[in-house]
Amino acid sequence: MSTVQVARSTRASRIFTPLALVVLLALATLPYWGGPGDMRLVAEMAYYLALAMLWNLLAGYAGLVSVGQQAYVGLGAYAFFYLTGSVGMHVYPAMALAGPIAGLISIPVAFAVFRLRGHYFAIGTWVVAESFALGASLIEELGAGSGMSLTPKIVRQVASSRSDRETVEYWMSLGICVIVFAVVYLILRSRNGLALTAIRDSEPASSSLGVNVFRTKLFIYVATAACTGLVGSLIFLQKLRLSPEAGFSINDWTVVVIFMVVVGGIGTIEGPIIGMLIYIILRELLADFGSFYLILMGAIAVLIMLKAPGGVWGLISHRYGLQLFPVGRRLILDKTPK
Amino acid sequence: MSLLATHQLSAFYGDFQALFGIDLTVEEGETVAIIGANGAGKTTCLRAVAGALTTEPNMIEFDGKPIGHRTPHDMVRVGIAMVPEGRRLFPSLTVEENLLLGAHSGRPGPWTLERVYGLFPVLKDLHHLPAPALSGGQQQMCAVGRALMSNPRLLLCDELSLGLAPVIIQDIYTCLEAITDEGTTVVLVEQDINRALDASSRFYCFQEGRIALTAPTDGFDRDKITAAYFGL
Amino acid sequence: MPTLLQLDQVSKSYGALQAADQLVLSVEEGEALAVIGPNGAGKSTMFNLITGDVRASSGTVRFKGDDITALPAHARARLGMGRSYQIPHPFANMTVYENLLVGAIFGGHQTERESYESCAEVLKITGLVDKANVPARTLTLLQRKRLELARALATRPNLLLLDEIAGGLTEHECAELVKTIKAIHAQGTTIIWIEHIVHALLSVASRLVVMNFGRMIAEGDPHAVMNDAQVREVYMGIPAS
Amino acid sequence: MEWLNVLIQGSLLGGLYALFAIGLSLSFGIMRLVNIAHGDLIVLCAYVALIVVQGTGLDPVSSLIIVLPVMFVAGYLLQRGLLNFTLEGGLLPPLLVTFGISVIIQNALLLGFGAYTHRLQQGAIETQSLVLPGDIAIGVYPVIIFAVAVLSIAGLQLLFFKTKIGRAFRAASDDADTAELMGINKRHLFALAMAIAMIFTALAAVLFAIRTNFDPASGPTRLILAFEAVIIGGLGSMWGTLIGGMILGIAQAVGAALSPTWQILAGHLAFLVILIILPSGLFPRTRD
Repeated sequence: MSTVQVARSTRASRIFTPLALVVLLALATLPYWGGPGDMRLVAEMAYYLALAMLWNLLAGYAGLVSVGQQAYVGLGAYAFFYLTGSVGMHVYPAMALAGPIAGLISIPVAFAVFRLRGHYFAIGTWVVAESFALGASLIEELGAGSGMSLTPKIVRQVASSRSDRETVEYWMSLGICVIVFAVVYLILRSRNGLALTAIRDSEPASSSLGVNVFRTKLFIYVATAACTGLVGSLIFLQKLRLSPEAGFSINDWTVVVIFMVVVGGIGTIEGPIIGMLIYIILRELLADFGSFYLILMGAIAVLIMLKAPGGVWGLISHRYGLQLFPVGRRLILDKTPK
Repeated sequence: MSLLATHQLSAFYGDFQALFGIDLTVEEGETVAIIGANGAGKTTCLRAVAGALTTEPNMIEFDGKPIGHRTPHDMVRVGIAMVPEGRRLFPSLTVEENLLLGAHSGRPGPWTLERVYGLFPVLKDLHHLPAPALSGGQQQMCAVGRALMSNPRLLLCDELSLGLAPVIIQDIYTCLEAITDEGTTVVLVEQDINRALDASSRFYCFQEGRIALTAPTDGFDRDKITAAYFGL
Repeated sequence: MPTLLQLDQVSKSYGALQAADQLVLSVEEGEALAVIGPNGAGKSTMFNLITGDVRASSGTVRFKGDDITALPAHARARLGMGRSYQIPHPFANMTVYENLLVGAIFGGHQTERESYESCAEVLKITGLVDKANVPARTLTLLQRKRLELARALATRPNLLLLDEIAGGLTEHECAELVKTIKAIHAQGTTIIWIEHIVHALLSVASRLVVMNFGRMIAEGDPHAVMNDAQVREVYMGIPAS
Repeated sequence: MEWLNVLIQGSLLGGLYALFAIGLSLSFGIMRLVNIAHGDLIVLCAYVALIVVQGTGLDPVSSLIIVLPVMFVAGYLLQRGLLNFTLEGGLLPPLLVTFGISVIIQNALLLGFGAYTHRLQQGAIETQSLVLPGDIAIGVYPVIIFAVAVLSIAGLQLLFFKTKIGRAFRAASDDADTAELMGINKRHLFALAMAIAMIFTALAAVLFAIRTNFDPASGPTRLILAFEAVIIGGLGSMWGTLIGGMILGIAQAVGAALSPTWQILAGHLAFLVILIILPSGLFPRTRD
């Protein structure tokens, strides 16, 4: 009988987890009580949240500040369109392959961009993404500059009626968001997550304790790319049309995502959720003023970075000591009362 | 009135407190040594006086005025110059440019390029070389010369002997004497205790961010300090 | 006793600066070796060359008989080297226990569950039990130094390299630390210890190395070395008379 | 002869890229500030020039009399009032704050001017060309841009190596904290550096806007081109930036000669290849 134990939950998390499940359940039943507009909005929130969690894992935990994650959104989408359209594969296996394909391509990319440090890394990833976009616009098989569309035949594989299709795609968005959340959360709670947090705090000390820094970062980069590719295939299944500019858009798939993470709180699990909500609320409230919400978002990001680098969640958790998704561990020795 | 006085000087690096209520005074024209083990707070104290760490205005008084809140470049303007630990010359500047940079604030006074070259003739011969091409001892001379170019009333020297051969250290301390003879006040941080005590008239021994011992140098039993310092 | 660590003509230069110059050193299993020298003498550089934080410009490093000169730091840690840094590098946003866990899992080849007991043991030895669940960023300098030691111990090293972990300790704390290190040594861990507090060193070490300008200038029985005129001059600035 | 033509056209194009890059290289080199908004600042300068041209009836080049001082002051205020506060605390703050500024500028221009493309008209000089032996036609205007780039860099070299403020820039670039201990006011110096960077940014902007159409979304592409020139060249010297720009221009010209659609991609690929082989560029800073 061991006298030493380790606890991984907190009181807040034990209260919050059932609450989160209830919200999720409510969202899952949305098709039965909400309109198509609500579904579209929540689906968008779901895939943006997935992208935000992935970028947060990459930049906030692994210290890989990439501004080129749109590369994998585009690659996943192109893989999906090519497999369904040109190869004739069914929608679901094609979608299942889109992620691994993006992940596979990210491996040689990683070996190139990992030679770059800090700012150079950020710019390097951007140039890689631009190169993919330009490359896509040169390849005839991918529709060159004008891009590709999903044919009605392919779309009907999801469901034959439009409303059924929207429902299925809504559930897919929700499902993929939950999957990405689970992947990120499990990685962070695993030994890789432990290594990652250690690397973020001190690379030399991590190495001196036996952590393989390069391999850990590579693992995160590739895992993130694969999940991003999967999300990309889902996004463009809903959009039905894919072009190089749309698929590899830095503004849509990276800038907005970075803002969500930074405003919410980089390097926390809760941050991307809050940041995504703030972004969507701002956008919906200011919908009548064109792109004004983006100016406001930019200003908020600047302000947050200067005044509260921990983001909104940083402010909350600092004040109330909350942790809703604990990745930490508490050692309980028999002699030490908790 | 003392030229420099600190009043309950405390300093922090983030959450970590490095100095706890230091009270020291330095009279005009004096040479004072600060000695102590690694991590005792000697360098921190110098950096605080040089303005590189934020402190309360009243914690540091120079020439009767509170200056604890000032920025480093302001400190140079009022007459405090620093020879930083490890020399910290600007590698992409030549020797002469390094010296001229010391005069950036434009403080008037006796020290000019010619006088610094007079003090360290070897620098004149090497004036066009980039700073990293110099030997350790020459770099240290250049760092001292650079600080002098701002015509300081108070010169802060951090570990002048660091990584230098004994005969070179001797040379540099001989030059330091020439500088103090001009009336420049000097605060020395050294781990070479004997060197520090030879050059100073008073010393402060730091321990864990506090002053453990202070006394005039003359007639003080050095073996006692050595014993206290090393625990031999 | 078999040789655990061997440096053969190991040098490291940064441009014109020779940080380590033809180091030759052999450490037996179970030995306790002390290293002293002025600031900037190359002591930490020697540690970095041993642990792989810095790669040698020339020469070979052998550990347990194998040439490890080309191995990266994490691979050397997994072979059984643990080190502390002179300037503590805590994982500031992790708890003290999690700091140890990194060492136990990656350097010590344990599963998380296996490591519970040994981490708890290390916390006890190093006096950090009360701090087990606080973030490392809240520790004082002293506690950070203990954490450096604790984390290195968590990897269950054969060779423990300590870089100035006693600096700034009071007399009493220093005595406690010496006791701890003696106990670790008694369990068979080989130790190399850099420190300025000579009496602490001498109560543990059976051999002393003095460094200056990247070179080893003396080596041997601690008391004999400390009475060496050159060492007294270089280290304490006491002129040879 | 066709390839010689490609080489010349590419090199001349590189002059424009080097001009784009000067401001970025200054802020990167002196204060380690990666300015993601640099491309949008170029576009902003072009719009300021457009307003001046429309408001005063001056031709674009003459409008610089007003645009340059305005942007000088704007650069000083931007650095002193905002960017200086991002310089402590690692990679993220400068990156994200300038990202924020980039988005603000882009969308403010979009709200103010719409998504239409604009161009500044300088007149006949835009279309004049010289014919060299071998039937190589060189546009007069690209030659002027290249000359401006060379003169700009030469002027900056003079500033850096012959003046007191230049010496201070180089010292701060080596080690800003020690420079402060030597009496240099870092915040003022950095603000001056950004002000000077904005002068060259405005110069590049007007020359670019006479040559090419611009719209509120033109910034990011200019940013990438500028970055590529800086990074290929390395941070060791300003001339490196010019060479970086020329390499980029030549790579693009070669790509365009193969197929017009390859122009930009060829530049990116050249950049990536050079970066993988030489991560610190052709002329790296000796110490960083």
